[in-house]
Amino acid sequence: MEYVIEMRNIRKEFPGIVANDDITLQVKKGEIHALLGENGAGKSTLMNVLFGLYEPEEGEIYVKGNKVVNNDPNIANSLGIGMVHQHFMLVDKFTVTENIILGKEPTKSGKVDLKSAAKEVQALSDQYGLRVDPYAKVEDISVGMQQRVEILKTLYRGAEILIFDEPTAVLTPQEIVELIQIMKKLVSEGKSIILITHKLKEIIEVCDRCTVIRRGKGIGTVDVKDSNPDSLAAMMVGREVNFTVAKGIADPKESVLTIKDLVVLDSRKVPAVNGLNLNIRAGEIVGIAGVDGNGQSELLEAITGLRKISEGSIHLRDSDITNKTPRNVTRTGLAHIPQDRHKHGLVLDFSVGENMVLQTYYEKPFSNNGILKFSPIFEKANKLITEYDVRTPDAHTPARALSGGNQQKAIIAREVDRDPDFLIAAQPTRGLDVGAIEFIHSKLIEQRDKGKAVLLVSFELDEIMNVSDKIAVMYEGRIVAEVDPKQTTEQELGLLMAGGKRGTADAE
Amino acid sequence: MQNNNNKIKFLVPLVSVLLGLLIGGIIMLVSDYDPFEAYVALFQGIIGGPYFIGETIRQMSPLILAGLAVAFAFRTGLFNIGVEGQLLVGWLASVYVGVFVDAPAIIHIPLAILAAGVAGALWGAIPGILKAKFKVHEVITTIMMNYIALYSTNEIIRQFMLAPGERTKTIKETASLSSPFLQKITDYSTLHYGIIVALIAAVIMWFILWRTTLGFELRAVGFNQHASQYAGINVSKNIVLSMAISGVFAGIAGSMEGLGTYQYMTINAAFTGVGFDGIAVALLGANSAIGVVLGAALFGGLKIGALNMQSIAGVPTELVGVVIALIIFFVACSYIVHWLMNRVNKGGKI
Amino acid sequence: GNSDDGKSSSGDNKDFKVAMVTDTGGVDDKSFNQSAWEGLTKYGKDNKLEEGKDFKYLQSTQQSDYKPNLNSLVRQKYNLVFGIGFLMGSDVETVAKQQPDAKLAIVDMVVKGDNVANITFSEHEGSFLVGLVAGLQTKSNKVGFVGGVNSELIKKFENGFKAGVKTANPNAEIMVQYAEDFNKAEKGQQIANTFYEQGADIIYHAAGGTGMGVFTEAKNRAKNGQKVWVIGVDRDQHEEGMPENVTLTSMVKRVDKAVYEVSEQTAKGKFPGGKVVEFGLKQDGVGIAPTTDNVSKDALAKVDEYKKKIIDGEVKVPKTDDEYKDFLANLK
Amino acid sequence: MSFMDILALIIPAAIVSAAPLIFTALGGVFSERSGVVNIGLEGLMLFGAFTGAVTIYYCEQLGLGSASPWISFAAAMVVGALLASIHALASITLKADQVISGVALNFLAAGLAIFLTKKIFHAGQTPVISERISKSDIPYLSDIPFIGKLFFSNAYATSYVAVLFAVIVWYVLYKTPFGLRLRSVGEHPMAADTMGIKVPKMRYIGVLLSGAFAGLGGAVYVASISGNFTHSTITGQGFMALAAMIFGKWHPLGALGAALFFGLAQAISISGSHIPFLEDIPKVFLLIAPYVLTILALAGLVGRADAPKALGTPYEKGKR
Ligand SMILES: Nc1ncnc2c1ncn2[C@@H]1O[C@H](COP(=O)(O)OP(=O)(O)OP(=O)(O)O)[C@@H](O)[C@H]1O
Ligand SMILES: Nc1ncnc2c1ncn2[C@@H]1O[C@H](COP(=O)(O)OP(=O)(O)OP(=O)(O)O)[C@@H](O)[C@H]1O
Ligand SMILES: [Mg+2]
Ligand SMILES: [Mg+2]
Repeated sequence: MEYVIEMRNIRKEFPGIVANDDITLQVKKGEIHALLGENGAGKSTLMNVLFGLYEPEEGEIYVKGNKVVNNDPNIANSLGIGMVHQHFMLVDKFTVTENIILGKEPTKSGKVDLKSAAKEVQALSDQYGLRVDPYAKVEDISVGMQQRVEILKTLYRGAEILIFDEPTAVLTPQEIVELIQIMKKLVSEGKSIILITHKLKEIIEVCDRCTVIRRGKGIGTVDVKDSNPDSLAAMMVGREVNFTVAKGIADPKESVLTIKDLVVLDSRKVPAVNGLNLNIRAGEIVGIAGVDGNGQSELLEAITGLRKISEGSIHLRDSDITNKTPRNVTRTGLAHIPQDRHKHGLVLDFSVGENMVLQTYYEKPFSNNGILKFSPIFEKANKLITEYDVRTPDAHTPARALSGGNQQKAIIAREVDRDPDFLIAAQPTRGLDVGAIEFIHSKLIEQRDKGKAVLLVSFELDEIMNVSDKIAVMYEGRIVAEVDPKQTTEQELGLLMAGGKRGTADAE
Repeated sequence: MQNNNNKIKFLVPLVSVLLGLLIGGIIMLVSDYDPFEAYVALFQGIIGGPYFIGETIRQMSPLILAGLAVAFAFRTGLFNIGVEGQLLVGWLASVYVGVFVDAPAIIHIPLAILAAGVAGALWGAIPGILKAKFKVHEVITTIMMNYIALYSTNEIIRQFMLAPGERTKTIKETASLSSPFLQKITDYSTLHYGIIVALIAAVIMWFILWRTTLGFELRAVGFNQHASQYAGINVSKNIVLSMAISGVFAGIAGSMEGLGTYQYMTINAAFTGVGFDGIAVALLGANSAIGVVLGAALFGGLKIGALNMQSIAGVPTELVGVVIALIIFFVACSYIVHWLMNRVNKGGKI
Repeated sequence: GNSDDGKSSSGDNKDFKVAMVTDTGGVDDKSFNQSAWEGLTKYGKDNKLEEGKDFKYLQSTQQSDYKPNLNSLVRQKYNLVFGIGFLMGSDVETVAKQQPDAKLAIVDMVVKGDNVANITFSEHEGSFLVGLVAGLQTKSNKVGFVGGVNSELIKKFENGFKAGVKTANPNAEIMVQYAEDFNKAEKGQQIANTFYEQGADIIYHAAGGTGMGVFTEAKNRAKNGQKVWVIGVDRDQHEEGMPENVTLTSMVKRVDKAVYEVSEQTAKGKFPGGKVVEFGLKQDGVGIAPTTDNVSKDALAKVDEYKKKIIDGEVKVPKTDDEYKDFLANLK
Repeated sequence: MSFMDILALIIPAAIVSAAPLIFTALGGVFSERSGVVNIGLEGLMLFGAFTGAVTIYYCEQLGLGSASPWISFAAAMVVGALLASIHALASITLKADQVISGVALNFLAAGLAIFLTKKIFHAGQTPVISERISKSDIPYLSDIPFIGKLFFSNAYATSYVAVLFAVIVWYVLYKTPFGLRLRSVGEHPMAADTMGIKVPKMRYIGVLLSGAFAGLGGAVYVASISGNFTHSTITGQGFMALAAMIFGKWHPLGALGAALFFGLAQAISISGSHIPFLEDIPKVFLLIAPYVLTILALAGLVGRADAPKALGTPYEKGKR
C-alpha cells in the first residue's frame, strides 16, 4: 500500500539536543493522522522538516511514493504540502487576502489585483465553510478566524496534504467543533491531514491512526479505533496517567475577592466588562467559562491593575485594590499566571533564576536596600526548579530555551510560591501535554486546599468542569450565570456561553 | 559552553583587529604607502614612550564615558544618538562652574563634574520623557536635541562667557583635572586625572546594571516591557531614568574636555564627534562596562596613533578611520566565529 | 636630502627646520591653511629644504589633536612651529610654556609667551576695500554680508566691509546674517536667496563652506539672466564663480606671505617671540584679489585712493561694532 | 515684505533643501521596511556626494556638458548600492547587529571618501563643478496664479523628481507584489519564508535600494547645493533623513512630508530675520526653531510611530 507521505528514519539535531532521532512517519491518502508527544518531544520539528523549513541530518522523505529532497517551503508547496503552524505565520498589518495571496499574487498590469484575489478567497472560504472577512486586517480578527486564514493559505496553494500543529490549543470549544467539521470536510474532498494535538479526546474523535514520539524517538503507530485515551497517554509519557483530577470537596470560607458593578473599557474605548459582579471565597476555585472576547482578558487586567477601571470597585480581603498599580495589587496578596506566557509571563532573555524572582527581586532576602543578593536568588531558583520539576540545564539558562511546558511550570512555581491569598490562573495549560496539565491542575487544587481563593479562566470546558468548584459563565462583559459543575453539562454551558437563558440554576 | 563563549569573547575582537589592520595595509599598498613604516609609526604613536601613552589614555577618558552613555541606554532598549548634545551641555556646565565658582579643589572639581552630570541628565531626560509620555521615537528627539545643544551652548558662551579666541575664560586651577605631575611623567602629554573619573564611571555602570534592583528593572524593561509591567515595574519611569543616567555619563564626558583636555569651552562650529564615536565604542564593547573601556582604548589609541602615522609615514589620518570601520564590521560579524565555534562544539558533544 | 648642497642659500638656515599644524580644514582647504602651506613650501623651495623632513605640516582631524600635533613637531626638533588658526591659540600657549626653548608662532591670535610669535591680519582693512567696490557697483543700493560663525574675527570682516560700503555709497543698505556654521552650504544658499530676493545684488561672504552655497545661489540667478555678484574671501575665489562669472572680487589674506616672512626672520635669528606681527595693507598682508576683470575703473581708482589713505593712517577702519558706530558718526 | 513675498521666499527654499533628504529618507524606507535598520544612511549619502562630485568633474572634462550631473546621479546610485552591499552582507548574510554594521558603514564611507579625494585630487576637496542642476521656472505651471509662484518657480528639477519618486516608491511598496513581499519580510520573515519568499533576497534588495537612493541624495546635494565635496559637505543630513523616515512612520509619503517639514522649518529659521513678525526674535531661537518644532510636532500631533515588527532582527530559519 502506498503512502502520500512517508518520512523514513529522520534525524534532526539542534545545538545540544537531538530533536528527532530516527523517526519514521507514514501517512495514508485521505486519512487524518495524529502525531502525539510531550512538549519538546519533537513534533513541530518533524513537521518543519516535512515542510522544508528544517533540513534533516539523516533520513528520506517520500511524497506519493517518489523520493523528494525538499529543503524549502517552496518545494513543499509545489508538492502539495501545506502547514498550519503552531505559532501563526500571519502578518498582522496585512489584510486577510494579502496574507493568503502573499508570494503567489494575482496581478493586473504589474499591480496586485486585490479585487479578484478577494473573490477567489471568498470562493474558497465558501467551498470549505471557512468564514473569513477578506478585507479585515489580521490584527483585528479573532484567533479562530486567524486560523481559518492559515488553512485558506494552504488551500489557496492547492495543498493536498495539510499539517496542523496544535490547532486546537488556541481555540474556544465552539471553534474546535467547527474546525473538526472542516477537517472532516477536507478529507472527504480527498485531502490528507496530519494533526498534532495534546488533547486525546480529539484524537479519538477525528483521527484514523496515531503516531507517538517520546523525547525525539518514534514509539510507534496505532489504529485509533482500537485504542483509548489512557493507552495513548501511557504510550506517550511512558507511564500511567490519570485524568480525572483527584480532589476532595471544597469547604469555602470567608470571601477573598469581591467585585462590584465593574466597568472596564477595552482599547477601542467600548465597555468590555460591563457591570460585572463576582465574589470568590477562600478555599474555592471559581472557573470562568466563556467564549473568547467576552471581556475575560479585560477583567483580569482590571483586577491585576494593568488596565484602568472606569466604574465599580474591587476588594481583595478588606483592602480596596481598585485602580491600584500592579505592584500594589500583587503586594496585597495576589498571584497571577498570565495567559500569554511569552508576552507577560517571562522575560525570555533573562535567566530562569532571574525570572523566578521577577515579582520579588526588590524584597528581602533577594535584595537589600537596592542591592541585589544573588546567592539567595539562585538558592530560591534552584529550590523551585527541583520542587516544580522545571526541566532546564540550570538556573542560569535563558528562559527562552525552555519548552513552553517548562516555561509554564517556571511561572507557576514563581507565582504559587509567593503563597498569596488569591491566585489567578489564565489558560494555565494551553499547549501543554497531559503530563504537564495533570501537574498544574494538582497544584491549583493544592492551593485551594491550603485555603486560597483561586480564579481559573479557560476556554477548555472540561478543564473548567474538572477543576472548578463553581463555574461563573461570562457573556458580553457580565456574569450571566453561576453553576455547580456537578449539576451541569457541556451542552448547558455552551448554551449559556452563547447568551442563552437557562431554566434551572438562577442567573445572578 | 560557558568557557567557550568567553574564549570567543576575546577571540572575536582580536581576530577583527588583525583583519582590519591587514586590509588597511593592503589599501596602503595599492595607494603606494609603506604599510610597515606606517604601522610602526601607528604603534609608536599609541604606546611608543610615555608621551604617546599619555595622549592615548587622555583620548580614552571622554570615549569611555560617551561609550558608557550609549551602552547604558542600549541596555534598556533605547538608542541614544544624543550623547553628542548631552556632552556639549555637560561641557558647558562644568566650565561654568569651573569659571564662576570659588572653592577649594576638593569641592570645586566634584562640583563641576556634578554640574556636568546634572546638565547631561536633564538633556537626556527630555527625550526619555517624550518617549515615555508621548511615545516619540528617541532616535529623532536625540538627533534634534544635538542641534539644539550645539547652537544654544554657542549662544550662551557668546552672551555670558566670551573670552578672546572664541571661547570661554579658562577655568580656575581649583577646578582643573589637569596634573603637572601626570604631564611631567608623560613628558608633557595632555594626560589628566579624567581617566580615573572615567574608570570609576565604568565600574558604576556595571554595578548599577548587574548588582542593583534598578539595573534589574532597566534590563527587564529593555527585554520585555509587557512582562515588566506585569511584574509591577514602572516602565515609563525606567525609560526616563535610563535616558537620564545615560545623559549623566555623557555630561561627564563633556567635563573631561572642560576640566581636563581644554580647561575651557570653545564656540563649536560643528559637533565634536565624540558622541558618535561613543556609539562605535559601545558597540565594539558589546555594551558591557569592560568592553567599553577596551573599545575606548582601541578606538582612542588608533585615533592618536594616526597622528603619528601621518607625521612619520605621511599616511592620511582618514585611513585609520577606514581601519576602525573595518574592525567594527568584523566584530559585528562575529556570527561567523560563533557559528564555527558552535560547529566545533557540537562535534565535540555529540 | 639636498639640503647639504644648499650652499647657495644663506648658510645659517642650512639646518633650519620649520613646520606647521593645520586645523581640521587641512592644507588644501582652499583657505588659510592652504595659503600657509604655500608660504611654507615656497620658503622651503627657496632655501632648498627637503619636504617632509626639513619642512612639513601635520593635519588635525579634531580640536583635541592640536596640542599633540604641536607637541610632536616640537619634539621632532623643528626650529619653528606654526599653529594655523585662532582655535589653536591656547594650545600653542601651553606647549610654549611646557617647552621654553621651542619657538612657535600662532596665526590669527595673540597669546602670552616670549617664545611665541603672534601673527595677525587686518582683515577689516581688506574688507573695507571690497566694501568700496560693492558700494560703488551695486545697482540696487542693497548689499549683503554672510558670516560663518558670529565671532570677533568674522566681525572684523563685517565691520570693515560695512565701513567700506558706506564710505563709497552712504545710502546703500547692508544686510547681515550669520549662518552659525562654516560648512552648511544649504544655509548659505538660503541666506543668499533671501538677500537677493530682498533686492541685494552683491554679497560678501566670510563663511568657508557655507559660502559655497552663496556662490551656488548667485550662479543659479546669473544663469536665469539676473545680474548678481559674490565677493570671495581669504583667497582669489574667481574660479568658484565660473562659468557664470559671478565673482566680483575677493578679499585676499596673505597667510603665505606671513608664514614666509616669519620663517625667514627666525632663520636669520630675528625670531619675533612675544611680539605681535600685524599684516595689514601696509605689509601687503591683505588686499583685493589680482583678478579684477569685473571691477569697474573708478572702483579700482577708489580702492587705490583709500588703500593709500589707510596705509598713511588717514582712515582708520573699524574692527568692532562700536568702532563701526563711531566711524559712521564721523562719516556724516 | 508682503505675506505672499514671504511664502514665495520660504516655500521654494524649503523644497530645495528638502530634496536630498527626501531621496535619502526614501532609501531608508526601503531598507527598514525590509527589516534592516540603516543607521548607515549618513555614510551612504556622504559617499554619494563624493561620487557625484567626482563624476560630474570628469564628465565635464570629457565635455559631456549639462548631461554630467544626471550621469553622476546614476553613478552615485550604483556606487551607493555597492557600498550598501557591505551592510547587506554583514547584517543579512552574516547576521551582524544591524546597528553596528550601519555605524561602521558611516566611518568607512567618511574615511574612504576623504582618503580617495586626497589620492585623486591631492586636495581636501574636489574641484568646484560648473555643470550643476540649476533653478528654473517650470513652463506653464509657473504661470498659474498664486500656486505657480510658490511651487513651480525657481526650483530645481531634482526637487520635483524627488516628489515624483516618493509617489513611485509608495506605489511600488503598496500596490505591487514586490512591495507586498518586501513589507512582509520586514514584518514577519518566517511567515514570508513559509510562503516561499526568499527572505535574504528581499532584504538585499531593500538594502541595496536604500544605498542607491541615499547615494542619489548625496549627489543631488552636490549638484544642486554645495557644488563640490569636502570633509564637511555631509554633516548630519543623513541622520536628519533617518529622522524624517521615522517621523514619516516608515511610509514614503510620510517621509516626503517630514522632509518638506524640515525644509520649511529650516527656511523659516533662516529667512526669519527678514519676516516682519519674526525679526525681533533672538537669533538663537530662530536657529534652534526647526529642531524644536520637529519635537513639538512629534509630541503633539503625530505620536506613536510603530516600526516594522521584525526591524533589526536577523532572520535565521527556524529560530523563534
Ligand atoms: N529552533 C530551535 N533551536 C534549538 N532547539 C530547538 C529548536 N526548536 C526545537 N528545539 C529543540 O527540539 C526539541 C523538540 O522541539 P519541538 O518543537 O519539535 O517540540 P514539540 O514536540 O513541538 O513540543 P510542543 O508539543 O511543546 O510543541 C525541543 O525540546 C527543543 O529543545
Ligand atoms: N529559539 C529557540 N531556541 C531554543 N529552543 C527553542 C527555540 N524555539 C523553540 N525552542 C524549543 O522548541 C520546543 C518547542 O517549542 P514550542 O514553542 O513549540 O514549545 P511549546 O511547548 O509548544 O510552547 P508553546 O506554548 O509556544 O506551544 C521547546 O522545547 C522550545 O524550548
Ligand atoms: Mg510544537
Ligand atoms: Mg506547544
